[in-house]
Amino acid sequence: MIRHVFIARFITGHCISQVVVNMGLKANVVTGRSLGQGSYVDDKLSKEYFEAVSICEVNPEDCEYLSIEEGDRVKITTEFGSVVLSVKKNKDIPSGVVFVPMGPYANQIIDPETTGTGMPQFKGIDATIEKTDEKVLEVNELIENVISR
Amino acid sequence: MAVKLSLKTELDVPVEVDGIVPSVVGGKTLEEIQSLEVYHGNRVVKLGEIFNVSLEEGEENLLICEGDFSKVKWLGKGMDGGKILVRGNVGPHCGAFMKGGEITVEGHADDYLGAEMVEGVITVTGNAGSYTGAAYHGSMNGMKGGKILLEGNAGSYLGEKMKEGYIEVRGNAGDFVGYKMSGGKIVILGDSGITGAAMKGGEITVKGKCELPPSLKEEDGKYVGDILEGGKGVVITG
Amino acid sequence: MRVLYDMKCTFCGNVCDDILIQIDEDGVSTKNTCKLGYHKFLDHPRIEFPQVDGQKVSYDEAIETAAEILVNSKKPLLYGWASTVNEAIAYGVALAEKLGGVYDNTSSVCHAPSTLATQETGIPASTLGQVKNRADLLIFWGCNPMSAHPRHPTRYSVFPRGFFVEGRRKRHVVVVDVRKTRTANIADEFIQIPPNSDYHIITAMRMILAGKEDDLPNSVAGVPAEKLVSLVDKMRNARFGALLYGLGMTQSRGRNKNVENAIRLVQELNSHTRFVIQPMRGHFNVVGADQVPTWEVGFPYAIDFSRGYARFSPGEFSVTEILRRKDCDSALVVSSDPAAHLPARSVKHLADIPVIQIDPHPNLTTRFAKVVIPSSLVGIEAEGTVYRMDGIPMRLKKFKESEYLSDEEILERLYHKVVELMGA
Amino acid sequence: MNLIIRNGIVYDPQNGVAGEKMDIFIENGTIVENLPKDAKVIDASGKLVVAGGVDMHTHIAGGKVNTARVMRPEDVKSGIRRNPGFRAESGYTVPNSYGIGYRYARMGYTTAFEPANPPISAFHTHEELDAIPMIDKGTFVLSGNNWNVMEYTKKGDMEKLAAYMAWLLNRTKSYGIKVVNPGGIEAWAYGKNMRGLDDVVPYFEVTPADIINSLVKVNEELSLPHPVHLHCNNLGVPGNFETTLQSMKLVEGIENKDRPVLHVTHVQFNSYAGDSWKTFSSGAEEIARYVNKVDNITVDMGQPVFGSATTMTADAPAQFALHKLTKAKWSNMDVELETGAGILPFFYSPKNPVTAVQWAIGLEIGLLVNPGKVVLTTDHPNGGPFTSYPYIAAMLMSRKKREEELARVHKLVEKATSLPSIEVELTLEDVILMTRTLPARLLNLEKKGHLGVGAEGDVAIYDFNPLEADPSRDYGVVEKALSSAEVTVKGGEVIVKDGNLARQVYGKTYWVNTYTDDHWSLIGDDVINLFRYYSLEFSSYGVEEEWLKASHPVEVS
Repeated sequence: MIRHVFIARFITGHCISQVVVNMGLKANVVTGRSLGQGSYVDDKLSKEYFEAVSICEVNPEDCEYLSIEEGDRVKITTEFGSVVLSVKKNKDIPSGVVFVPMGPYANQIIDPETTGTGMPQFKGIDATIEKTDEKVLEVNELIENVISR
Repeated sequence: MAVKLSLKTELDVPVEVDGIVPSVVGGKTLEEIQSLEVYHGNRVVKLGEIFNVSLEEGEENLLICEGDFSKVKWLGKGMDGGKILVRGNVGPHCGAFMKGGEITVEGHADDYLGAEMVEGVITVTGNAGSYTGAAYHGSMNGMKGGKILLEGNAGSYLGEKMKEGYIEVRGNAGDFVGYKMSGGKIVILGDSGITGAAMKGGEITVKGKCELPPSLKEEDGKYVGDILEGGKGVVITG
Repeated sequence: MRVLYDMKCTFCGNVCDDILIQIDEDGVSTKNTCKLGYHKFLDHPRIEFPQVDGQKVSYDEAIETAAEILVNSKKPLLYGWASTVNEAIAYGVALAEKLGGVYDNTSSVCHAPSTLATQETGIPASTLGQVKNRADLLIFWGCNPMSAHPRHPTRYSVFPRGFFVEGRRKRHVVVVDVRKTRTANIADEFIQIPPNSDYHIITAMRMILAGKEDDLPNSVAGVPAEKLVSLVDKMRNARFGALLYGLGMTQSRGRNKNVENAIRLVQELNSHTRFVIQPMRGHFNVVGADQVPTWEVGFPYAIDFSRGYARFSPGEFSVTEILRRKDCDSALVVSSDPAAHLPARSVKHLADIPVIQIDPHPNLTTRFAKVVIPSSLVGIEAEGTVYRMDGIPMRLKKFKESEYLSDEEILERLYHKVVELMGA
Repeated sequence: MNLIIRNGIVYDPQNGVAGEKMDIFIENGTIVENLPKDAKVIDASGKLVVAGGVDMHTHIAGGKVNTARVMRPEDVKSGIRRNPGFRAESGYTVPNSYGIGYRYARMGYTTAFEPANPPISAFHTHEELDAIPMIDKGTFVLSGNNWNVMEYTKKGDMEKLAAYMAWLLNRTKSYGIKVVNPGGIEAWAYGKNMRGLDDVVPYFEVTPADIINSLVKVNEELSLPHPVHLHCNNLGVPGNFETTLQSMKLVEGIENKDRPVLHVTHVQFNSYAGDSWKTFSSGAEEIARYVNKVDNITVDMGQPVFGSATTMTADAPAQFALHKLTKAKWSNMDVELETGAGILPFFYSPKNPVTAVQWAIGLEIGLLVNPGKVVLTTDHPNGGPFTSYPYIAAMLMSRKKREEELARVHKLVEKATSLPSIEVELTLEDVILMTRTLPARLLNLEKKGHLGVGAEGDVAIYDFNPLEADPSRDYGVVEKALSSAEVTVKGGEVIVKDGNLARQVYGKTYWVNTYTDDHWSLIGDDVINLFRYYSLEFSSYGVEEEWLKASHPVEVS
């Protein structure tokens, strides 16, 4: 039954259940605006902007599964790149989904190919999330990394 | 005599070569071909400024493109006969509005391969981008005839608004295969993303896995729809 | 002390026009703003002087260098525009046409899929006051105004007292999203959907509306069909409904097709009741950045002028794609920060080509821009026209003098310099 | 620059000149009696010389026009022209602003009025008008569904209504009062429409007849230069000619010695008989008979031309009905407290019975209504683009041309209209009257539409000799010549030469300034009160004169 295949694909492939991959969690990344991101967008080299956009919001159950606490660091990896972020617990984020505020950090893991539409897929990106000891780069370091690639 | 083009240097901004088709270059002298005009960004340049042009033994009306043509756009646009052989990748709009003849790409093609083509055959040994055989924004119909054969994968919007013709993909296809398609046939040997949405007619066969919108209705082991469009399209799976 | 009433906020597409500004020896303070607007009117670091290769130069020198870069380019990209005024945008479009370059604005990474959807099927919309006065059903789909347009709910949609709707209690508010947003917290109903399922769910809703619910499976993308049946019933039975949607639709799988499907749903609902659909547009003048080029040259974004006339192709001429493809050889960036807001690989090419930046504030693009030209702040130090998210024109006033030229003045000078170098 | 246009064959109906060989002198932008100094001479020997064309109903600016451009990339992709030294143009039914100005100029037109200005977004209309080069412009303010208008109408307070309209014209920098489907757009907020002149508008409890009556009254009270510009109820509905007649009869007995009191626009769309699309036929004869009988009403054709069109109107419910009928893509814009809009593409096919009959009805109107009472329009781009005017002129002047066209249209035209049997052939003078003199008189632009002393130096020269070419027989030559003026002069400057753009100029924007502080003292409180229900502050509303590129207020005492 093909219809079941399609429903199942959403259920298993995308988000609902937790799939362990190399000690990490298969997750779906959604980027978007946040009040903090918007408030400091005219002051991108500030500490406040850094704090607003270098984070990810994760469901507490998923945090428990990954043995991470608020403020710990995780590495999110997609086909297109990886980025290290600080964790914020948020029970309003469903399990299997990770929210990253729009900005330079989120953009490390976004596909620049747009399937001919001009619009990158900024939301609903298959990714893995794992605990890491690597540090979160400063905004400047991050952009230098991109430039010198 | 066949005409052979290869890039003199790596391109910074793309070159648009609409107008450089076999029926135009065929029978011309080397000098005449070199002095044909193409667009290099906002400059109009002579073909010979960008490409090494040579005449070789070979079929009449054969245009050989040697090397990486991925920054060459509109190759074979509206061509009405003859042959183009690309030994390498090719840029967007290759074979768009094609009316006849053959294009073979021994490499990858980009977006809008064979978009709104009417007749002729396009073969690609690698992958193609999005909008293969599709309609341009605002157009009523995509591909109206002819054949597109992809040995690799296709991007999204494969055969969007396709009216007639045949597309075969040996690999996988992206989302919205046959979106608003009204006729013709698409065959995908691998997997595809969302398939048959807003379909009005025509037939799509997917040998691998595919994802159907809820608006296709199962009838005798096939899927018919899109029922929201009163569509009579058919999707055959497995 | 000076008190200014009815000033306009230049943060989001709301363009709230009831801001009170008080100027005294301590500086500027504001009333009626949201958190975003509050920050907008604070002092932020400024680009202090025009620069070429990091060296201080005069405006004229910077503009001349910029003009030379652009004139010598085979495909310059002129990008940004959503955070400046129409008058500046018009010069930008004229400049792009004159140069044979590419014009794109930030909508290409925002609501451009809505434009693609509109090209296919049109869009039945309304001004915000129609929503305020009449809407008894509001559906926020993939948008979070409480964080992105904080005063939208209070001024235009959820809370205000409208002529035919007495206020919050008379409106039913539904939020459809993948996560429980701050907006979901003020809604009557939250419908959680999995990421990337919008297209199928809207298709299912259209089937329900068309009386084809029997053809639906029990659940669609994990959402029980009965939940969707109940939602569609509410929509059909609303007196006046509004579907307000955001980047949840345009930036996820399906993109423009999600929007097209949603527009079709709303078009079909109009056979049953009145319903409108409205994109929640981000920057305060992203609508102007689409509208000005549309009347000037025929298309809203992703426009190439290399042939001497406008061609539209988002897969080639949108900022993300033209940079990913390494197709442009210089860039003029106006009131925008592509280095922060584009996928890393596109940013890489931008860093590799000469970039001219016009902006009041240093940002990540400044880090590699060859020419940096400071501008005054529109709506604070400079005047001009902007279009609110629903297309209503608003005229910005200035209330502070500035030593900096406005975007309009800089672009006017740049345009004339380019004409001088190229000849008429 | 001073000009002498030498030896042209001049047609100037207003001044009783018909085919006389004359010289026209222009000094400092104005037509003068005597040879000006240092004048440049244009040799117009054997060529038609007329005043610049005046289009008094053409959708060329504002939100709905731009929405149409956004939703029709297929249209924008057509009509491309590079124009070295000028801006590029594009589009067929919805050209870009430059294309609009250039095409009018090339056709020998120098003035065009946008007939649908939604007050709340008036500045958008003006931004687009300002972007159009070459021609003079103006706009009419949409008023037939405005809450204040309906409220004052309900109360019968004509004094306040007059004050409000004076204020609204001023705030929106508009030139006249436009009424579209009175009450019907307000009803559209409930998914309804007004079907008869006595239907009652929800909540406001006024009728379309009330709204028309009161706006005509205040239009006279304010002595506005233009009559009330009415788009009747029931547009596009079979049988609607009766509603149109009833609307016209509302102004029986109301007279103004300088101009008509009511202009019924694109009347073709409102001249339908029958009671369904199956019995669809023409009601044009009835309409023409009535208009010819009275002297306080004029009309314009709204002629459809075969091919692509983009329908755009404030009549949002009519547009939704069209969307349901054709399934074409459809945009709508409800404009709070004021009006609405609907936009969708349309195709007039000669083979389609309905569109063929529409085409024939437009021509019946053009032929049967006395030429002094009907203006040549397509309701651009509703019936097709304004660039079709020469084609329409040729059809009006040549029965032979009509017969050629009739041979390819659906045969329902023979049954449902009288067009095949109409023998009337308009003269060139009639056509000049319908495209210059009459529209200028209806706009009360004294210096427009003629070539008398004191008129603006707006002149078109067409490359054919009207004393030799007979439009009835040589319609091809005449149509071709009218399509591309050899020379267009605007305000004394040559803007088109040899059919090509010669110089880019920007025209004025006319608007009516009749508003005084006394008006405000009457209505200020009401207006401010209603602003609680607008989504913007009172101070954000309206257009200041200094925002316009070339404001030209017309004072009315």
